[in-house]
Amino acid sequence: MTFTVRVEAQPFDVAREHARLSALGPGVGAVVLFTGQVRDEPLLLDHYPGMAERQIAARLAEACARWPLLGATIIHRFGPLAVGEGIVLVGTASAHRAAAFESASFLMDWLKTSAPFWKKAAGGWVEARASDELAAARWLETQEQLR
Amino acid sequence: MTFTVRVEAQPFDVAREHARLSALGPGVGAVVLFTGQVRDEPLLLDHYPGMAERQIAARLAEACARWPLLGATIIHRFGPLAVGEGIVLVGTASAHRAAAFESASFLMDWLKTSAPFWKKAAGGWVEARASDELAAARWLETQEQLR
Amino acid sequence: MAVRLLYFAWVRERIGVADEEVPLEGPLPLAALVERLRARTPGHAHALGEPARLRAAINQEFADWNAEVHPGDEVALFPPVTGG
Amino acid sequence: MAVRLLYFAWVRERIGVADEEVPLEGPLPLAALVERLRARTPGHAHALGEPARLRAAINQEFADWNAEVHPGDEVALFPPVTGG
Repeated sequence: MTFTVRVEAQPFDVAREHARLSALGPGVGAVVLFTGQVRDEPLLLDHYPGMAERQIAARLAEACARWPLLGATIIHRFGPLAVGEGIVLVGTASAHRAAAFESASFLMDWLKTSAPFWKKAAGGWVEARASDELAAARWLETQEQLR
Repeated sequence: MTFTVRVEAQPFDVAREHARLSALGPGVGAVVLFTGQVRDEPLLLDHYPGMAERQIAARLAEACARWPLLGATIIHRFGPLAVGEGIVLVGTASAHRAAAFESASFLMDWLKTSAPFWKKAAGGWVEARASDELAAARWLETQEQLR
Repeated sequence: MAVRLLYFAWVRERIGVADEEVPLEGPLPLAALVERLRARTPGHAHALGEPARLRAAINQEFADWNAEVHPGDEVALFPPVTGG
Repeated sequence: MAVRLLYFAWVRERIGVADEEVPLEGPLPLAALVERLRARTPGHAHALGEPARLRAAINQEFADWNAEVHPGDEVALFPPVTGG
Protein backbone atom coordinates (compact mmCIF):
# COMPACT_ATOMS: atom_id res chain seq x y z
CA MET A 1 0.00 0.00 0.00
CA THR A 2 1.35 3.39 -0.97
CA PHE A 3 -0.28 6.68 -0.13
CA THR A 4 1.36 9.75 -1.60
CA VAL A 5 0.66 13.46 -1.23
CA ARG A 6 2.65 16.02 -3.18
CA VAL A 7 2.26 19.79 -3.47
CA GLU A 8 4.58 21.06 -6.15
CA ALA A 9 5.09 23.53 -8.99
CA GLN A 10 6.18 21.13 -11.75
CA PRO A 11 3.83 19.23 -14.08
CA PHE A 12 2.80 15.72 -13.09
CA ASP A 13 3.19 12.61 -15.21
CA VAL A 14 -0.18 10.88 -15.55
CA ALA A 15 1.29 7.70 -17.03
CA ARG A 16 3.77 7.29 -14.19
CA GLU A 17 1.16 7.90 -11.50
CA HIS A 18 -1.25 5.43 -13.12
CA ALA A 19 1.49 2.83 -13.50
CA ARG A 20 2.42 3.15 -9.82
CA LEU A 21 -1.14 2.60 -8.66
CA SER A 22 -1.80 -0.28 -11.00
CA ALA A 23 1.43 -2.02 -9.90
CA LEU A 24 0.59 -2.05 -6.17
CA GLY A 25 -0.02 -5.79 -6.23
CA PRO A 26 -2.17 -8.62 -7.54
CA GLY A 27 -5.10 -7.43 -5.41
CA VAL A 28 -5.57 -4.25 -7.44
CA GLY A 29 -8.58 -4.61 -9.72
CA ALA A 30 -9.56 -0.99 -10.27
CA VAL A 31 -7.71 2.29 -10.65
CA VAL A 32 -9.46 5.64 -10.92
CA LEU A 33 -7.43 8.64 -11.98
CA PHE A 34 -8.94 12.10 -11.88
CA THR A 35 -7.14 15.09 -13.33
CA GLY A 36 -8.30 18.66 -13.17
CA GLN A 37 -6.86 20.98 -15.78
CA VAL A 38 -6.86 24.69 -16.56
CA ARG A 39 -9.93 25.62 -18.56
CA ASP A 40 -10.37 28.63 -20.86
CA GLU A 41 -7.71 30.97 -19.43
CA PRO A 42 -4.34 30.81 -17.66
CA LEU A 43 -4.32 30.73 -13.88
CA LEU A 44 -1.96 31.56 -11.06
CA LEU A 45 -2.35 29.25 -8.07
CA ASP A 46 -1.52 30.64 -4.66
CA HIS A 47 -1.26 28.18 -1.77
CA TYR A 48 -0.44 27.85 1.92
CA PRO A 49 2.65 25.63 2.13
CA GLY A 50 2.45 23.21 5.02
CA MET A 51 -1.28 23.53 5.56
CA ALA A 52 -1.88 22.35 1.99
CA GLU A 53 -0.04 19.04 2.53
CA ARG A 54 -1.59 18.68 5.97
CA GLN A 55 -5.17 19.17 4.78
CA ILE A 56 -4.75 16.84 1.82
CA ALA A 57 -3.21 14.16 4.03
CA ALA A 58 -6.11 14.50 6.47
CA ARG A 59 -8.66 13.98 3.66
CA LEU A 60 -6.70 10.99 2.46
CA ALA A 61 -6.75 9.47 5.94
CA GLU A 62 -10.55 9.91 5.98
CA ALA A 63 -10.84 8.20 2.60
CA CYS A 64 -8.74 5.28 3.86
CA ALA A 65 -11.05 4.91 6.85
CA ARG A 66 -14.12 4.78 4.58
CA TRP A 67 -12.96 2.64 1.65
CA PRO A 68 -10.64 -0.37 1.35
CA LEU A 69 -7.95 1.39 -0.66
CA LEU A 70 -4.74 -0.32 -1.72
CA GLY A 71 -3.11 2.96 -2.64
CA ALA A 72 -3.78 6.59 -3.49
CA THR A 73 -1.89 9.50 -4.95
CA ILE A 74 -2.80 13.16 -4.65
CA ILE A 75 -0.78 15.84 -6.38
CA HIS A 76 -1.73 19.51 -6.33
CA ARG A 77 0.25 22.07 -8.26
CA PHE A 78 0.81 25.74 -7.52
CA GLY A 79 2.24 28.68 -9.43
CA PRO A 80 1.46 29.82 -13.00
CA LEU A 81 -0.50 27.33 -15.13
CA ALA A 82 -1.35 27.51 -18.84
CA VAL A 83 -4.67 26.42 -20.39
CA GLY A 84 -4.77 22.63 -20.63
CA GLU A 85 -2.16 22.07 -17.93
CA GLY A 86 -2.96 19.70 -15.08
CA ILE A 87 -3.76 21.37 -11.73
CA VAL A 88 -4.63 18.40 -9.57
CA LEU A 89 -4.35 14.64 -9.82
CA VAL A 90 -6.24 12.22 -7.58
CA GLY A 91 -5.64 8.53 -8.13
CA THR A 92 -7.05 5.62 -6.16
CA ALA A 93 -6.50 1.88 -6.37
CA SER A 94 -8.74 -0.79 -4.90
CA ALA A 95 -9.90 -4.35 -5.51
CA HIS A 96 -13.23 -3.15 -6.90
CA ARG A 97 -14.46 -0.19 -8.87
CA ALA A 98 -16.96 1.26 -6.38
CA ALA A 99 -14.30 1.99 -3.75
CA ALA A 100 -11.95 3.50 -6.33
CA PHE A 101 -14.64 5.72 -7.89
CA GLU A 102 -16.24 6.85 -4.65
CA SER A 103 -12.99 7.61 -2.83
CA ALA A 104 -11.59 9.61 -5.76
CA SER A 105 -14.81 11.61 -5.99
CA PHE A 106 -14.81 12.14 -2.21
CA LEU A 107 -11.20 13.33 -2.26
CA MET A 108 -11.84 15.82 -5.06
CA ASP A 109 -14.95 17.21 -3.39
CA TRP A 110 -13.08 17.76 -0.15
CA LEU A 111 -9.95 19.15 -1.76
CA LYS A 112 -12.14 21.76 -3.43
CA THR A 113 -13.39 23.03 -0.07
CA SER A 114 -10.53 22.35 2.33
CA ALA A 115 -7.20 22.46 0.52
CA PRO A 116 -5.74 25.97 0.89
CA PHE A 117 -5.24 26.96 -2.74
CA TRP A 118 -6.52 30.07 -4.48
CA LYS A 119 -6.88 30.62 -8.21
CA LYS A 120 -6.22 33.97 -9.83
CA ALA A 121 -7.26 34.61 -13.44
CA ALA A 122 -6.83 37.71 -15.61
CA GLY A 123 -10.04 39.12 -14.16
CA GLY A 124 -8.93 38.65 -10.55
CA TRP A 125 -9.27 36.02 -7.85
CA VAL A 126 -11.72 33.24 -8.63
CA GLU A 127 -14.71 33.19 -6.27
CA ALA A 128 -15.54 30.01 -4.34
CA ARG A 129 -18.66 28.23 -5.63
CA ALA A 130 -21.52 27.30 -3.34
CA SER A 131 -21.94 24.10 -5.37
CA ASP A 132 -18.52 22.94 -4.15
CA GLU A 133 -19.61 23.29 -0.52
CA LEU A 134 -22.73 21.26 -1.30
CA ALA A 135 -20.74 18.58 -3.09
CA ALA A 136 -18.50 18.13 -0.06
CA ALA A 137 -21.43 18.20 2.37
CA ARG A 138 -23.21 15.33 0.63
CA TRP A 139 -20.44 12.98 1.84
CA LEU A 140 -21.40 13.83 5.43
CA GLU A 141 -25.02 12.91 4.73
CA THR A 142 -24.18 9.70 2.91
CA GLN A 143 -21.50 8.52 5.31
CA GLU A 144 -23.71 5.80 6.78
CA GLN A 145 -25.21 4.64 3.48
CA LEU A 146 -21.82 4.12 1.92
CA ARG A 147 -20.38 1.73 4.46
CA MET B 1 -15.68 16.16 -29.26
CA THR B 2 -14.35 12.66 -29.78
CA PHE B 3 -16.13 9.51 -28.70
CA THR B 4 -14.22 6.29 -29.20
CA VAL B 5 -15.16 2.64 -28.66
CA ARG B 6 -12.63 -0.10 -29.24
CA VAL B 7 -12.82 -3.86 -28.62
CA GLU B 8 -9.41 -5.38 -29.15
CA ALA B 9 -6.90 -7.95 -28.01
CA GLN B 10 -3.83 -5.76 -27.59
CA PRO B 11 -2.94 -3.78 -24.43
CA PHE B 12 -4.09 -0.17 -24.22
CA ASP B 13 -1.88 2.82 -23.55
CA VAL B 14 -3.24 4.76 -20.57
CA ALA B 15 -1.01 7.77 -21.16
CA ARG B 16 -2.09 8.12 -24.78
CA GLU B 17 -5.79 7.79 -23.94
CA HIS B 18 -5.50 10.35 -21.14
CA ALA B 19 -3.58 12.75 -23.35
CA ARG B 20 -6.25 12.52 -26.06
CA LEU B 21 -9.06 13.33 -23.65
CA SER B 22 -7.23 16.17 -21.96
CA ALA B 23 -6.37 17.73 -25.35
CA LEU B 24 -9.97 17.95 -26.59
CA GLY B 25 -10.01 21.71 -26.20
CA PRO B 26 -9.82 24.63 -23.77
CA GLY B 27 -13.23 23.72 -22.35
CA VAL B 28 -11.96 20.51 -20.76
CA GLY B 29 -11.57 20.99 -17.02
CA ALA B 30 -11.84 17.41 -15.76
CA VAL B 31 -10.77 14.00 -17.02
CA VAL B 32 -11.67 10.76 -15.26
CA LEU B 33 -9.91 7.60 -16.32
CA PHE B 34 -11.00 4.25 -14.96
CA THR B 35 -9.02 1.10 -15.63
CA GLY B 36 -10.01 -2.38 -14.59
CA GLN B 37 -7.19 -4.88 -14.38
CA VAL B 38 -6.78 -8.60 -13.84
CA ARG B 39 -6.73 -9.41 -10.14
CA ASP B 40 -5.20 -12.45 -8.43
CA GLU B 41 -5.18 -14.91 -11.37
CA PRO B 42 -4.91 -14.93 -15.17
CA LEU B 43 -8.12 -14.70 -17.18
CA LEU B 44 -9.35 -15.58 -20.61
CA LEU B 45 -11.93 -13.15 -21.95
CA ASP B 46 -14.49 -14.47 -24.39
CA HIS B 47 -16.65 -11.93 -26.21
CA TYR B 48 -19.34 -11.53 -28.85
CA PRO B 49 -17.77 -9.52 -31.69
CA GLY B 50 -20.18 -6.99 -33.12
CA MET B 51 -22.59 -7.03 -30.21
CA ALA B 52 -19.78 -5.93 -27.88
CA GLU B 53 -19.07 -2.75 -29.84
CA ARG B 54 -22.78 -2.16 -30.34
CA GLN B 55 -23.67 -2.45 -26.65
CA ILE B 56 -20.78 -0.27 -25.54
CA ALA B 57 -21.68 2.38 -28.12
CA ALA B 58 -25.30 2.32 -26.92
CA ARG B 59 -24.20 2.91 -23.31
CA LEU B 60 -21.95 5.74 -24.44
CA ALA B 61 -24.86 7.37 -26.29
CA GLU B 62 -26.90 7.19 -23.07
CA ALA B 63 -24.05 8.79 -21.11
CA CYS B 64 -23.84 11.60 -23.66
CA ALA B 65 -27.58 12.22 -23.28
CA ARG B 66 -27.24 12.48 -19.50
CA TRP B 67 -24.01 14.44 -19.02
CA PRO B 68 -22.33 17.28 -20.93
CA LEU B 69 -19.33 15.28 -22.09
CA LEU B 70 -16.65 16.73 -24.33
CA GLY B 71 -15.24 13.31 -25.12
CA ALA B 72 -15.08 9.72 -23.97
CA THR B 73 -13.04 6.62 -24.70
CA ILE B 74 -14.02 3.06 -23.95
CA ILE B 75 -11.67 0.19 -24.66
CA HIS B 76 -12.45 -3.41 -23.75
CA ARG B 77 -9.95 -6.17 -24.33
CA PHE B 78 -10.52 -9.85 -25.05
CA GLY B 79 -8.34 -12.95 -25.14
CA PRO B 80 -5.80 -14.15 -22.57
CA LEU B 81 -4.83 -11.62 -19.90
CA ALA B 82 -2.14 -11.87 -17.20
CA VAL B 83 -2.47 -10.61 -13.62
CA GLY B 84 -2.07 -6.83 -13.55
CA GLU B 85 -2.98 -6.35 -17.21
CA GLY B 86 -5.66 -3.83 -18.11
CA ILE B 87 -9.03 -5.32 -19.11
CA VAL B 88 -11.13 -2.23 -19.62
CA LEU B 89 -10.53 1.50 -19.87
CA VAL B 90 -13.26 4.11 -19.53
CA GLY B 91 -12.23 7.73 -19.88
CA THR B 92 -14.46 10.80 -19.81
CA ALA B 93 -13.75 14.50 -20.31
CA SER B 94 -16.00 17.37 -19.28
CA ALA B 95 -15.86 20.94 -18.11
CA HIS B 96 -16.50 19.93 -14.51
CA ARG B 97 -15.65 16.98 -12.33
CA ALA B 98 -19.15 15.80 -11.44
CA ALA B 99 -20.07 14.98 -15.06
CA ALA B 100 -16.74 13.23 -15.64
CA PHE B 101 -16.97 11.13 -12.46
CA GLU B 102 -20.64 10.23 -12.77
CA SER B 103 -20.54 9.32 -16.44
CA ALA B 104 -17.44 7.13 -16.03
CA SER B 105 -19.05 5.34 -13.10
CA PHE B 106 -22.31 4.93 -15.05
CA LEU B 107 -20.47 3.52 -18.05
CA MET B 108 -18.58 0.98 -15.95
CA ASP B 109 -21.72 -0.14 -14.13
CA TRP B 110 -23.53 -0.71 -17.41
CA LEU B 111 -20.61 -2.35 -19.16
CA LYS B 112 -20.51 -4.87 -16.33
CA THR B 113 -24.09 -5.94 -16.98
CA SER B 114 -24.60 -5.35 -20.69
CA ALA B 115 -21.33 -5.75 -22.58
CA PRO B 116 -21.12 -9.34 -23.87
CA PHE B 117 -17.82 -10.49 -22.35
CA TRP B 118 -17.22 -13.57 -20.23
CA LYS B 119 -14.27 -14.22 -17.95
CA LYS B 120 -12.76 -17.65 -17.54
CA ALA B 121 -10.28 -18.36 -14.76
CA ALA B 122 -8.39 -21.56 -13.85
CA GLY B 123 -11.40 -22.71 -11.83
CA GLY B 124 -13.86 -22.16 -14.68
CA TRP B 125 -16.17 -19.44 -15.91
CA VAL B 126 -16.59 -16.52 -13.51
CA GLU B 127 -20.17 -16.18 -12.22
CA ALA B 128 -22.02 -12.89 -12.65
CA ARG B 129 -22.46 -10.96 -9.39
CA ALA B 130 -25.83 -9.77 -8.18
CA SER B 131 -24.12 -6.61 -6.90
CA ASP B 132 -23.28 -5.64 -10.47
CA GLU B 133 -26.96 -5.79 -11.44
CA LEU B 134 -27.79 -3.59 -8.46
CA ALA B 135 -25.06 -1.09 -9.32
CA ALA B 136 -26.45 -0.70 -12.83
CA ALA B 137 -30.04 -0.50 -11.60
CA ARG B 138 -29.32 2.43 -9.30
CA TRP B 139 -28.75 4.63 -12.38
CA LEU B 140 -32.34 3.97 -13.42
CA GLU B 141 -33.61 5.07 -10.03
CA THR B 142 -31.45 8.17 -9.89
CA GLN B 143 -31.99 9.25 -13.49
CA GLU B 144 -34.26 12.13 -12.51
CA GLN B 145 -32.18 13.29 -9.55
CA LEU B 146 -29.04 13.57 -11.62
CA ARG B 147 -30.32 15.95 -14.25
CA MET C 1 -35.05 -20.47 -44.23
CA ALA C 2 -32.91 -20.64 -41.12
CA VAL C 3 -31.60 -18.82 -38.08
CA ARG C 4 -27.97 -18.47 -37.21
CA LEU C 5 -27.14 -19.51 -33.64
CA LEU C 6 -24.10 -18.25 -31.73
CA TYR C 7 -22.92 -19.67 -28.40
CA PHE C 8 -20.50 -18.17 -25.92
CA ALA C 9 -18.59 -19.15 -22.77
CA TRP C 10 -19.75 -22.40 -21.14
CA VAL C 11 -22.76 -22.59 -23.45
CA ARG C 12 -20.36 -22.95 -26.38
CA GLU C 13 -18.17 -25.41 -24.48
CA ARG C 14 -21.08 -27.67 -23.57
CA ILE C 15 -22.61 -27.61 -27.04
CA GLY C 16 -19.21 -28.11 -28.64
CA VAL C 17 -19.69 -25.66 -31.48
CA ALA C 18 -19.45 -21.87 -31.58
CA ASP C 19 -22.20 -21.39 -34.14
CA GLU C 20 -24.64 -23.29 -36.29
CA GLU C 21 -27.63 -22.79 -38.57
CA VAL C 22 -30.99 -24.33 -37.75
CA PRO C 23 -34.01 -24.37 -40.05
CA LEU C 24 -36.86 -21.98 -39.26
CA GLU C 25 -39.90 -21.53 -41.48
CA GLY C 26 -41.72 -18.76 -39.66
CA PRO C 27 -41.63 -16.64 -36.46
CA LEU C 28 -41.17 -18.56 -33.22
CA PRO C 29 -40.86 -17.42 -29.61
CA LEU C 30 -37.29 -17.60 -28.37
CA ALA C 31 -38.33 -20.02 -25.59
CA ALA C 32 -39.71 -22.44 -28.18
CA LEU C 33 -36.56 -22.19 -30.27
CA VAL C 34 -34.43 -23.04 -27.21
CA GLU C 35 -36.75 -25.98 -26.51
CA ARG C 36 -36.11 -27.28 -30.03
CA LEU C 37 -32.35 -26.77 -29.70
CA ARG C 38 -32.25 -28.79 -26.47
CA ALA C 39 -33.37 -31.85 -28.43
CA ARG C 40 -30.47 -31.72 -30.88
CA THR C 41 -27.66 -33.35 -28.84
CA PRO C 42 -26.89 -34.22 -25.21
CA GLY C 43 -24.49 -31.22 -25.28
CA HIS C 44 -27.36 -28.92 -26.27
CA ALA C 45 -29.52 -30.41 -23.53
CA HIS C 46 -26.77 -29.84 -20.96
CA ALA C 47 -26.03 -26.29 -22.11
CA LEU C 48 -29.63 -25.12 -22.47
CA GLY C 49 -31.31 -27.08 -19.67
CA GLU C 50 -31.67 -24.16 -17.26
CA PRO C 51 -32.97 -21.06 -19.03
CA ALA C 52 -32.72 -19.09 -15.76
CA ARG C 53 -28.92 -19.36 -16.08
CA LEU C 54 -28.96 -18.14 -19.69
CA ARG C 55 -29.26 -14.83 -21.45
CA ALA C 56 -30.13 -14.29 -25.09
CA ALA C 57 -29.67 -11.73 -27.83
CA ILE C 58 -31.52 -11.41 -31.14
CA ASN C 59 -29.59 -9.51 -33.78
CA GLN C 60 -27.10 -8.34 -31.12
CA GLU C 61 -29.73 -6.83 -28.81
CA PHE C 62 -30.69 -8.45 -25.50
CA ALA C 63 -34.00 -10.29 -25.80
CA ASP C 64 -36.29 -12.05 -23.36
CA TRP C 65 -37.75 -15.53 -23.81
CA ASN C 66 -41.05 -14.18 -25.18
CA ALA C 67 -39.35 -12.34 -28.02
CA GLU C 68 -40.06 -13.65 -31.53
CA VAL C 69 -37.28 -15.07 -33.62
CA HIS C 70 -37.67 -14.64 -37.38
CA PRO C 71 -35.99 -16.54 -40.22
CA GLY C 72 -32.71 -14.81 -41.00
CA ASP C 73 -32.15 -13.59 -37.43
CA GLU C 74 -28.88 -13.96 -35.55
CA VAL C 75 -29.63 -15.49 -32.15
CA ALA C 76 -27.01 -15.74 -29.41
CA LEU C 77 -27.24 -17.78 -26.20
CA PHE C 78 -24.81 -17.23 -23.36
CA PRO C 79 -24.43 -16.96 -19.57
CA PRO C 80 -24.92 -13.63 -17.78
CA VAL C 81 -22.06 -11.37 -18.87
CA THR C 82 -18.98 -10.89 -16.66
CA GLY C 83 -16.88 -8.31 -18.49
CA GLY C 84 -15.55 -4.99 -17.28
CA MET D 1 5.02 37.16 23.09
CA ALA D 2 3.55 37.31 19.62
CA VAL D 3 1.51 35.51 16.95
CA ARG D 4 2.62 34.99 13.40
CA LEU D 5 0.09 36.12 10.79
CA LEU D 6 -0.03 34.74 7.25
CA TYR D 7 -2.16 36.21 4.46
CA PHE D 8 -3.12 34.65 1.14
CA ALA D 9 -4.72 35.63 -2.19
CA TRP D 10 -6.50 39.00 -2.15
CA VAL D 11 -6.09 39.30 1.62
CA ARG D 12 -2.32 39.39 1.10
CA GLU D 13 -2.62 41.77 -1.84
CA ARG D 14 -4.77 44.25 0.08
CA ILE D 15 -2.62 44.16 3.21
CA GLY D 16 0.54 44.39 1.15
CA VAL D 17 2.55 41.85 3.13
CA ALA D 18 2.49 38.05 3.08
CA ASP D 19 3.20 37.65 6.78
CA GLU D 20 3.90 39.61 9.93
CA GLU D 21 4.24 39.21 13.68
CA VAL D 22 1.92 41.00 16.08
CA PRO D 23 2.31 41.13 19.86
CA LEU D 24 -0.02 38.97 21.94
CA GLU D 25 0.27 38.62 25.71
CA GLY D 26 -2.43 36.02 26.37
CA PRO D 27 -5.26 34.06 24.71
CA LEU D 28 -7.63 36.08 22.55
CA PRO D 29 -10.63 35.05 20.43
CA LEU D 30 -9.80 35.07 16.73
CA ALA D 31 -12.55 37.64 16.08
CA ALA D 32 -10.92 40.04 18.53
CA LEU D 33 -7.49 39.52 16.95
CA VAL D 34 -8.93 40.35 13.51
CA GLU D 35 -10.55 43.47 15.02
CA ARG D 36 -7.13 44.58 16.27
CA LEU D 37 -5.49 43.84 12.92
CA ARG D 38 -8.06 45.98 11.07
CA ALA D 39 -6.78 49.03 12.96
CA ARG D 40 -3.18 48.61 11.78
CA THR D 41 -3.35 50.15 8.26
CA PRO D 42 -5.98 51.11 5.66
CA GLY D 43 -4.87 47.96 3.77
CA HIS D 44 -5.67 45.80 6.80
CA ALA D 45 -9.04 47.53 7.17
CA HIS D 46 -9.82 46.89 3.49
CA ALA D 47 -8.69 43.25 3.59
CA LEU D 48 -10.33 42.32 6.87
CA GLY D 49 -13.46 44.47 6.76
CA GLU D 50 -15.89 41.69 5.91
CA PRO D 51 -15.26 38.59 8.05
CA ALA D 52 -18.04 36.75 6.18
CA ARG D 53 -15.77 36.77 3.11
CA LEU D 54 -12.80 35.42 5.09
CA ARG D 55 -11.69 32.06 6.37
CA ALA D 56 -9.08 31.43 9.05
CA ALA D 57 -6.69 28.75 10.19
CA ILE D 58 -4.87 28.42 13.50
CA ASN D 59 -1.73 26.29 13.31
CA GLN D 60 -2.77 25.07 9.84
CA GLU D 61 -6.22 23.83 10.90
CA PHE D 62 -9.41 25.63 9.92
CA ALA D 63 -10.74 27.67 12.86
CA ASP D 64 -13.92 29.64 13.44
CA TRP D 65 -14.04 33.19 14.81
CA ASN D 66 -14.70 32.01 18.37
CA ALA D 67 -11.52 29.93 18.48
CA GLU D 68 -8.83 31.16 20.87
CA VAL D 69 -5.48 32.32 19.58
CA HIS D 70 -2.53 31.79 21.90
CA PRO D 71 0.89 33.43 21.88
CA GLY D 72 3.15 31.47 19.55
CA ASP D 73 0.32 30.37 17.24
CA GLU D 74 0.44 30.62 13.47
CA VAL D 75 -2.74 32.33 12.27
CA ALA D 76 -3.69 32.52 8.59
CA LEU D 77 -6.40 34.69 7.05
CA PHE D 78 -7.58 34.09 3.50
CA PRO D 79 -10.63 33.95 1.20
CA PRO D 80 -12.62 30.72 0.79
CA VAL D 81 -10.36 28.24 -1.00
CA THR D 82 -10.65 27.66 -4.75
CA GLY D 83 -8.17 24.89 -5.51
CA GLY D 84 -8.73 21.54 -7.12
